[in-house]
Parts: sequence; C-alpha cells; structure tokens
Amino acid sequence: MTRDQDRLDRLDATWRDAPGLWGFLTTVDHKRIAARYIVTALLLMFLAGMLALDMRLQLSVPENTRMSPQLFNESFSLHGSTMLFLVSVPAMEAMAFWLVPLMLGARNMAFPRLGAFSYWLYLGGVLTLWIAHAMDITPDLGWFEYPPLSGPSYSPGHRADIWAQMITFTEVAALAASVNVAATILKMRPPGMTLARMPVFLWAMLIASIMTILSMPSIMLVTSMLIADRLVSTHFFSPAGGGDVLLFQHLFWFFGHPEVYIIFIPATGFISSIVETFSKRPIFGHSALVMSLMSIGALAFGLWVHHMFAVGLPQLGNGFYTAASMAIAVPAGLQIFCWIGTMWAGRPWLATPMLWVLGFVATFVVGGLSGVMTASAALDLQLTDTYFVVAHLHYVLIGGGIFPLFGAFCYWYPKATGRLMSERWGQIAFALIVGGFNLGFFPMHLLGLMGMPRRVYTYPAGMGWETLNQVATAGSAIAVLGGLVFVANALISYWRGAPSGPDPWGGSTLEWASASPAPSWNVAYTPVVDSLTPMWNDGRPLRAMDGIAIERREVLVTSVTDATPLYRQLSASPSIWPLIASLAVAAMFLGSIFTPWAVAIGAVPIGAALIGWFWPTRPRASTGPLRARS
Amino acid sequence: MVRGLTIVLIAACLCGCSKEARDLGPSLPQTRPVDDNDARITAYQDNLYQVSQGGRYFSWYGCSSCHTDTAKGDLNLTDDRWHSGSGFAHVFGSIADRHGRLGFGARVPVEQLWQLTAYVRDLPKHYPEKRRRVELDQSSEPQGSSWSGPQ
Amino acid sequence: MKLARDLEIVGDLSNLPPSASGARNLVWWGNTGFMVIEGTGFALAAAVYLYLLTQASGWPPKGDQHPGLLWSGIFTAGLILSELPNLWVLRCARAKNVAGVRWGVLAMTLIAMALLIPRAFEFAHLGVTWHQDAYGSVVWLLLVLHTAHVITDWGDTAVLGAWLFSHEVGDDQFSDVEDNSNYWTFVVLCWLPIYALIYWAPRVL
Amino acid sequence: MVGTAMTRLFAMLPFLLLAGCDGIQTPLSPAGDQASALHQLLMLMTIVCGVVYGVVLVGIGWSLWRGHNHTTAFGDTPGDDRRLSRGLWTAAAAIVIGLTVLVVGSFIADRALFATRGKNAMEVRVTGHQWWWRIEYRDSTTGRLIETANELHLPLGRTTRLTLGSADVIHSFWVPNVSGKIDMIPGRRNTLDLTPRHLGWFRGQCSEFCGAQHAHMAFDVKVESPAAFDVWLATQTRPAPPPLDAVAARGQAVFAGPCAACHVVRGTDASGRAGPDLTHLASRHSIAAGTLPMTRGGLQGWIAQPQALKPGTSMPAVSLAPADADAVAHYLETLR
Repeated sequence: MTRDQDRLDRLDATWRDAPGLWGFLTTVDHKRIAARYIVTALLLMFLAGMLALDMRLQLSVPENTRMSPQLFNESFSLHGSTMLFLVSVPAMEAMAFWLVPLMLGARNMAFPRLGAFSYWLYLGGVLTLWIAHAMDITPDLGWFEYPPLSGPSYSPGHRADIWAQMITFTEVAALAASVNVAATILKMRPPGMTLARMPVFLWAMLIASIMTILSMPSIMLVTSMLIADRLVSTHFFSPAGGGDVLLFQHLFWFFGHPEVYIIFIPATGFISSIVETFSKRPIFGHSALVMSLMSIGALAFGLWVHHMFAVGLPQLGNGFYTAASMAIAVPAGLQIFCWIGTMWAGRPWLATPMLWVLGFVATFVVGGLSGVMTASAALDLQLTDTYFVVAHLHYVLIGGGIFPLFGAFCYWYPKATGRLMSERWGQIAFALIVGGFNLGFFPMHLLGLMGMPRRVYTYPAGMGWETLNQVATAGSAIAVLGGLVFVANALISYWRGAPSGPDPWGGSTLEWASASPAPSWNVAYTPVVDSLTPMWNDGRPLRAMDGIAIERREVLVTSVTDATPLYRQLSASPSIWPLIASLAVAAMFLGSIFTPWAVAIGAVPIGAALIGWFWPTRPRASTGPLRARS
Repeated sequence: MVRGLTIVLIAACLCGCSKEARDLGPSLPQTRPVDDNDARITAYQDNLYQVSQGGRYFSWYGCSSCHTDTAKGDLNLTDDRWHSGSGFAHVFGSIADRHGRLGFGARVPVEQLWQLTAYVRDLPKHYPEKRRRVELDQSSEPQGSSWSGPQ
Repeated sequence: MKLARDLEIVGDLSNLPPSASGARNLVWWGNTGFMVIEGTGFALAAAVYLYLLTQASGWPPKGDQHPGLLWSGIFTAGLILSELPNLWVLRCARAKNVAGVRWGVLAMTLIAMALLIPRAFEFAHLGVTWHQDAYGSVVWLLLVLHTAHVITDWGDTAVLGAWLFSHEVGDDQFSDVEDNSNYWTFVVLCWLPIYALIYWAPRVL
Repeated sequence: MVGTAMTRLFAMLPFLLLAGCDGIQTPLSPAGDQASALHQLLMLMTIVCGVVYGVVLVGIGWSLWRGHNHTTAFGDTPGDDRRLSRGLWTAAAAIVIGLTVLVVGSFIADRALFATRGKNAMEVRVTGHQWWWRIEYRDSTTGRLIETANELHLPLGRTTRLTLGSADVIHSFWVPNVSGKIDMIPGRRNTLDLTPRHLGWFRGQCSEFCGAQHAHMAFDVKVESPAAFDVWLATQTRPAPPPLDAVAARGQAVFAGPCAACHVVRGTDASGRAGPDLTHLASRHSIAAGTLPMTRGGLQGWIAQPQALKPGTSMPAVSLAPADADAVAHYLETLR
C-alpha cells in the first residue's frame, strides 16, 4: 500500500533508528527486537542441540565412560533449561513481537520500550546460564530442580542459584512481553477488526499471553523460595522444619504445565495461518478453533497434578485428574479436525510451510496420544520418568512447537527479508529433520516401555536397550544435519534468494499488505477490516483510513471488543534506558545469588534507571511552586 | 591497564571454577597433608562440594552429637578458637589422632578426613541458622552408629 | 475470490483526540496487566501459606508466638484510611484538577512513607524469624512481598508527584495519576486477605 | 522416506507388546498382579491410540487427494462447510467416546492397584539413600528389623506391602515387572503393594533423578516360593558366620579398620550405619546397587577403585595393601 513517495520519506524520517551501534542499542522497532530474539533463540537451539547430540553419543553404547556423570548431568540440565526457558517460549514471544503489529496494520507495539527491555532481560538470562557454564558453574539437576536435591544441603555452591536466577530473568522478560502483546492485541486492532474478526493467530497469541501472565508468577515465586532456602535459610522445602518438598513440585508444575501450552498455542496460530493461505480458502471453524484455544488455556491450569502421579497423592483425586487431563484431547482433536477439514475443502498447495504443517500433524498427534496414555494416573506409574516420557515431551514440544515454528519461519521469511527461501533445500531440510526426528525419538517410546529410566548417564549391557539407543542416536544426528541445512538455506537465501514481492503466497491477513521487508513504520495508512481474511476480498481495493500522524510516532488505539477508533497515542521513541534498566535489574538478580542485601541495594539503580526511562518529554511547568523560571 | 583488568577477570573466572568444581572420580589423596602448606589443601578447603561432603561425614560419624553449636570450650568448633592450631595439618591431626578411643585416624579413610578437616575449618564462617537448616535437612541420614529410619 | 492490492482511503482519523482516560487508555491496560501478575503472585503466596498450614500439626508451631496485633492494626487502619485521600486524588484526576492532583499525590507520598513506620514495627513484632520454621518463612514471605509493593508504589508516587510539580500537567498525566491511584487501591485490597492470613488465621484456625 | 521409517517403527510396537519381551526390567512382561493390570491398560491404550492415529493419517491423505483433484483455484465449493460442521460434531462425539473408554479403563486399573490383597500383607521397609537401597524385613519371631541392602526377596503369590521413605533426597522405587513406581520422599511415607505371580530374578531402578549416580541406583528382586523365602529370611536373620580360614580372619581384622566405620556385619564389631549392611553380602546378586556382579573380581574392583566404577559414590577409596585388599574381598565372599 504505497501512495506517494513524499509521505514515505517523511514516515521514514519519523520512525528511523539512529545509525550504527547507538541505533542497535536504542531501537524500539518491534521487528528488530523480534529478529534479535529469533537469532538468539536459534543460536541457543543449535548449542542445546549439540548438547543433545553429545548425550546421544554417550548413550549409543552401554557402560560408556565417554562422559562423566557430572558432565552428563550438566548437559541434560543445560539442554532442558535452555530449550524450555531460553528457546521455546522466547521464540514464540519473538513471533508475537514481530507479527502482531504487522497483522494489525499497526506501526509498533503498545509499549515499545518495554519490548526492548524484555529482550535485554532475556539476554541477561541467556548470558547468566551460559557464562556460568563457561565458568564451570553449570546447573546439574535437570530443568526442574526438585528440593531437597537442589536445597542448601545437597547442592553446595551456586549451580542451583544460577538456574533459579536464569529463570527469574527470563520470566520477568516473558511477563513484560505478554503484557505488551496482550495490550497490543486488545487495544490496537484496526477499525473493523472486532473480536469476531480476529485471525486465529492473534487469538492464539492473546491467549498464550494471558496464560503467561497467570502462570509465570508461580515459577518466580517458587524459584525465589528456593533461593531463600539456600541463601537465608528459610524452611519452605525442609520437611524437618515444617516445610514440604512437594510444595515445590505443586508450584513448579502450576507453571510447568501451562508452559507447554504457552509453547503450543502460538504454534496453533502459525498452523492456522499457514493452512488458510496454502489451502486457498478461509479456515474452517474459526469459532471452534478459538473456543478450543480458550478451553485448552483454561484446562491447562487444572492439570498440573498429572506431573505428580507418582508422588503418592491420595487416590481419591486420581480419577478426576485422569479425566481432566484426557479432556484436553477434545479441544486439541477438534483443532486438528478443523485444519484437516480446511485442507479437505480447499486447494492444498504443498509449499515448504505446508509441508511443515503436515510434519506437525503427523508428529504432534503421536505426542498427543502418548500424552493421553501418560494422563492415566495408573498407567503413568509405569511411564513417568522413563524414556517414554522423554519421547512424549519431545513429540509434543518439537512436533507441536518447533515444527510449526519452522513452518512459520519459512512462511514469513519473505516478509522479513524480501526474499524467498529455496524450496528444494527447504524440502531436503524438512525431510531430514522430520525423518531424523522420528527415527531418533520414536524408539524412545519403546525404550521407556523396556524399562529405561530417563536422566541416566549410562546403562548396563544386556538390558536389550543397545540397538534402539543406536537408532535414536543415528536419528538425532540426521535431524541435526537437517537443522544445519535449514539454517544454511535461510542464510544463503538472505543474500541470494529470489525477490519475493510483498505477497508471494497470496496470504489472507494484513501483514501481506505492507512491503517486504516491512519498513520501520509498517503501514502508511490504517487499514479497515471487514472480514476474517481482509486480503481476500474479491479484488476490491483494500480500504484504509488516513489521519495517523506521519511527523511524529503515533499509533491508533481502538476499543477492546469492536475496535472502534478511540484516540491517537504517542508511541515511545528509541531510548537507551531499557538497556540501562535491564543492566540494573541484572545486577540485582545476580547479586542476590550471593547476598540478600542485593535486593535492597540493587533497587536504587533500578529506580534511577526507571526515572530516566520515564523522564517527561513535555515542557516544564509554568504554574505551581516548582515552575520554571526563565 | 586493560591487560591488568583482563588478567584479574581471568583469575576471577578461574577462582570461580575451582570453588565450584565437582571433580568426581578416582584422583583423590591417599596420604595425610604434609604440613599446613600442602599444595593439595586448596582443592579441598576452597571447594564448596568437598566442604559440603565433609559436613555429611561430620554427621555420619557422629561428630555433631558432641560438637554442637552450644558446646563449651574445646568441643565448640564454631567460635574460631583453635586449641591446637588452626592450620590444615593441625586440624587434620586433631581429628585423626587426638580423639582417644574413637581412633578416627584408623577408622576413617584419608580422603574423607581431608573433607572433614576442610568442613571443620570452614564451620566458623557458617551462620548458625544455615547450620541448623542443613542439619534439619539431613536429620534422616545415618548419624553415628544409629539409624532409626527416615523421619 | 481475488487478492486485494489497491488502496482506497475511506476515512480520516486525524480528528480523534490525542488521549483518553480510564480503560480507554492504552497504558491503563498495561497497568492492569501488571496488577494481574502481582495479584496472581499474592494469591499463590497465600496458597503456599494455606498449604503449609494444612501440612502442619500446630499453627503456629509449638514455640512460636502469635504475631503482634498492635502495629499491624495501626498499619491496616492507616492503609484503609489512606484509601479516602486516594479516591479523592482519583476524582481530581478524572476532573482534570491540576492543583488537586499535585497536592493530592504529594499527600499520598507522605502517607505511604508514614505507613512504612508501623510496617517496620510489624516486622519486629511478628514473633518468629524467617529461619525458625516454615511458618516463619511463609509469614515473612507474605509480609516482605506486600512491603515491596508499598515501597514500590511509594517511590512511584513520589517521582510522579515531583514531575507533576516540575512539568506541565496534561491529559496523559491525569491518566498517570489515575493509574497510580488504582495501583494504590490494589495494594490496599491485596493487604486485607493477607492481613487476615498472617494475623488471624493462627488465632482462629 | 519419513513415512516408511515411521510406519515400520510403529509396526514394531504392537509386535513388541505381543511378543512381551522377556526383559527383567520392563512393564511389557508383567510378573505381578499390579503390573498385569497396568499391562492390560497399556494394551487398551495402545490399540485405541493406534486407531486414532490411523484415522488422522487417513484424514490427511484424503484431504490432500481431494484438494489435488479440484480444478478451481479457490476452495469455495458450496456445501463443504455444512459437511465439515457435521464432521466436527461427529469427531467431537468420537473423541469423547474414546476418552470415556480410556478413563474407565484407567479407573479400573487404578482400583486394581489399590485393592488390598489379603489383610496380612508382609511389611517391608525400603529407604532410598544416595545411591543405594536400605531394605528392612521384620523377623516374625522376635519382631526385630533385619537389614539388608539392594536386594528384595518376595514370596510368590503373597502381597508384600512396602513402606517407602528417603534418608536424603527424592528417589523413586520402580520394579516395572511387578508394579508401577512410587516416589520416596523425605518427610513422607508412601506405601506400595507387590503381588508377584512369576518366579525369577527381576531388576528395579531408581526413577527420579537423585544426583550424580542416579544411573547406578538399581536393585535386584527375587521372587521365590514361600518356602524358599522363609529359608532366605531365616538366613538373613542370623549373624555373620565366623571366618573359616586365616585369610578370612585377616580380612575381618582389616575390615574392622576403615570399613567398619560405615558398614555393619552383625556378629562382629563392625557397626557403622552410614553404608549398607554387609552381614550376608555374598548371598546377594550384585554389589554397589546393581553396579557390579557379585564375584570375587567385582568385590576386589569395588574395594580398590570405587570412585572409578561409580564416580561420586560415598564409598571412599581406601588405601589398603594389595594383600589386605585381597583378604577383605575373600572375607566378604564368605559372608553368605
């Protein structure tokens, strides 16, 4: 949607970042922030994947002494913590940051500086964990560190503290990001995009944000309690002091279970977008999909106990939790039906993004079904903490989270770069990753059923586990190779890919209305929406409204339900303060590993940074006792 | 100046490593410390894991039943007053040779005596509430020659 | 169906106001989001308290004293009374009364600071340390959590007040004052169940 | 390529289940009432889930095939939405019915696990330590607790009720051939009923991560006839036999030094409680919680190099002269 060049130049002058490093440090452009989120997450995915490969090599033969138990335990802890806290959730946040304003035809997020702050803080969490790893202070107790093993008596040193504070970093970042995304979706929709006309993608991001807001306080509370136990000798998790070790598990899984859906629900948004565009018809069952998302979101908060079936809870609750856990299969199954139904009624076109959708369905459904099996309180006693669960969680998280993410990456890559990725190499990467993944992880179901527990650094010969472990190792290696092809394809296409134009796929939603790559101001005019698929409107021109300023950073704020225009909001300009504030917060978090006084002393620089952040840009007062004298 | 800073940072990193290191495996000393300056001392005294292991043996071998926080005189190990010297070899000797019929020197393997010594010398630095917290956590573990089952 | 490519301008938004108050304002939603986060934190901390209560044989455990009622009573009464000036400030903000919000926010700053005095005595009269047992730990957790909110809001109010005096006051500032007012109400409302838990649950249950 | 690999692997699953591999540590060859109930549930679930997965794959295939055969560019065939809506309701109903079957199946299995078999179950106390198992039987005549370690004996056809606790961190007790797992949690006491139905040796393993040597925290389970069990228990009740030869006597003397601080050998002065009771060590199947076989070589290796075989174990390397170490190994071998 380009009009005249003069307008674009003026918009550019208004929204442009400062050049060079200063611009890099101060930018509040949601696309740049999202891009660095994605790059960081992909880099970490690579590192954590290498750890996985290392562990697979260790397990490929019995009685292997290639890795010491300490190294193996550090590896799976680092792998799990990185993948769960530093890759999956941040990658989904990044997609929200990048796409939500584009899909809304808005010029930026609701709180641009908060977005920058989220990234810096997330980076702080990344550095905390990985610099500690470089210094040989690696957490070594898994991605959930149960006390008393993680308590002051059995985890001397600061490994457990590093883990706990890494979580605090990322969760504060995720909470801030979620408030940002939710406010953007609720208050910055274009005129006409009522709640009923909101694409599934936006619903998914909204619901995931709300789930984050309601679940992550739990993990922040529980890791703070763990640090308090370790640092100032509180007794939350000390049975002999009146505490209870299961309290940790309850609080952890009150977050941990919704966490899975916080990863999965955005993925359903990607899938819905891709299926719609590549089936060439509006998605079937929009309201059914949205209702499913809502019920998954609500149910997810009632299921945490199914991670604790083996702790010996009263039998009375078992039936209830079994039924509730299995019930989540109903909305999930209906979603799958809607996507397949859309393909059935549409004209499916098997471009790479669509291949990933097929890979997603074929893989995720296996994870969902093994989830139904583990949801049985009785059967779980044979399955939990075995390789069956390792298989299950990878099918759910990779099949249900990472495959859609890869699909989304291929789908929106042209929008981000203005170039197309190679289809052929995309297909090769797809085949290697999906094939290798299934070869690597399907045998783990069987290993679990053959009695192999998870988190063992080695196993005795003669248990019958050798062959399947070797197959699993081979599969993981193939998948890693596929990952490298995928990344290489993305990198090469960045410079060599064919120009894509603004809308290479004939997409249905508003992000395809802006240029590719999207300019810093996103859209020149405010689009007006009258259907779920505003880009598919029988060849009529796309309707838009003028009037949002071009000389200053201004965004449109609309009403929550009907998206009626309410007022024009001034949008924050680039600033170094989010970075300074996150440095101050980081200093406090890191200090509080060593002394409780860090909380009190660290509050001062944080306060100072926030004062700088919100320093008024308006003129000095001309009335009142403090008025400016000139 | 930059170089100096780099060196300090690297040194800090290395300190971090050795303090937190957890070297499991068979390369542990089989002989007593030669004197208070034995080169092997750092690996125990400045390593949080080794100190903490010493703490577990302290309870397993029943040391904590006499050496309580409120014990008087010699028995009190938390007041930082050492009647026969605070050096590593001195404390090691006190544990191994000067416990009369308890004869720890003959009964406790040398490696564990190293860890015990490191723990005992570290004790004055621990807050009483921290000692109590750890003791409560480990109250179900075997203590001395008794074990009555988990609490 | 065909793809839309052309653009048709169907309206003009430039006559919209540059700000709005209450729930119409974007920042109100951010503020509310953070209140939901913190409210969830309070609710979970309260759940921790109740969980530990059900696990314990005595509450408070033998040897621990009941928490003192005097200073907590003074604090609670003061906090509830502070809601009166707070609501008055809120009305001033809605009525866009410049002098009202300036002096009102200054007053709220002083009130919050004054309330920290009985709060400090509350800590001294809890009757248990955080490292005594799990009961002590969770009581301190609740009180520290709430105190952190009082201090944060006090700092926030103080800075807001200073800027109200030093800089021009426009519609956005009235919204800020509204949000700040709402946040104080949130701090007050959170305290009531926590007060009941800390001071009355051990006596009544 | 992907499809074939998947299909083949998936085809293996029912095969393996039916073949019921004869592993000693697997839920697939149940040897107890509890494991049997769970095995039936597993079969039911596998079949139902397999069918569902098949339906989904067929659905995808059909959709792609149908879409492929259309000629118009956009999918807006009239009537499709109506058919899909009907399909949606059918799918919902089918899922609910399938889940109901599974929930009922799960409920039945759950009941089977907790149904008490025989009021007079034998009580055994099992305690998890980093990284071994303390096991205590009650001597029916004196009422005293008889301690052993890392080996559980169960009388065939009788229900044994385990009381599970932990001395340090959370462990999890799992003998998959006999029953599902239950965690061993500090400050709590869990119980688990085992009703074995097949004779033989089985293996159990800790299945909650518990620190550096979680992987080497296993134990042996022997299901034997009630008569053989009674003989075994009577043997365990007795103190250790006195040394029969000079080497064994020397071994006992050496043992009284650095070993006795942590180990009990009933009938001698060795009375340390920190480590496993060794009174009848040589009667056991393996040493160091399933790390090594119970052989002379295993014993010698374990005494000489515990930290190399199980890095991080609380068993310290003890500097013994080779002859002394041999004597200790010989002595331990006589503790039948």
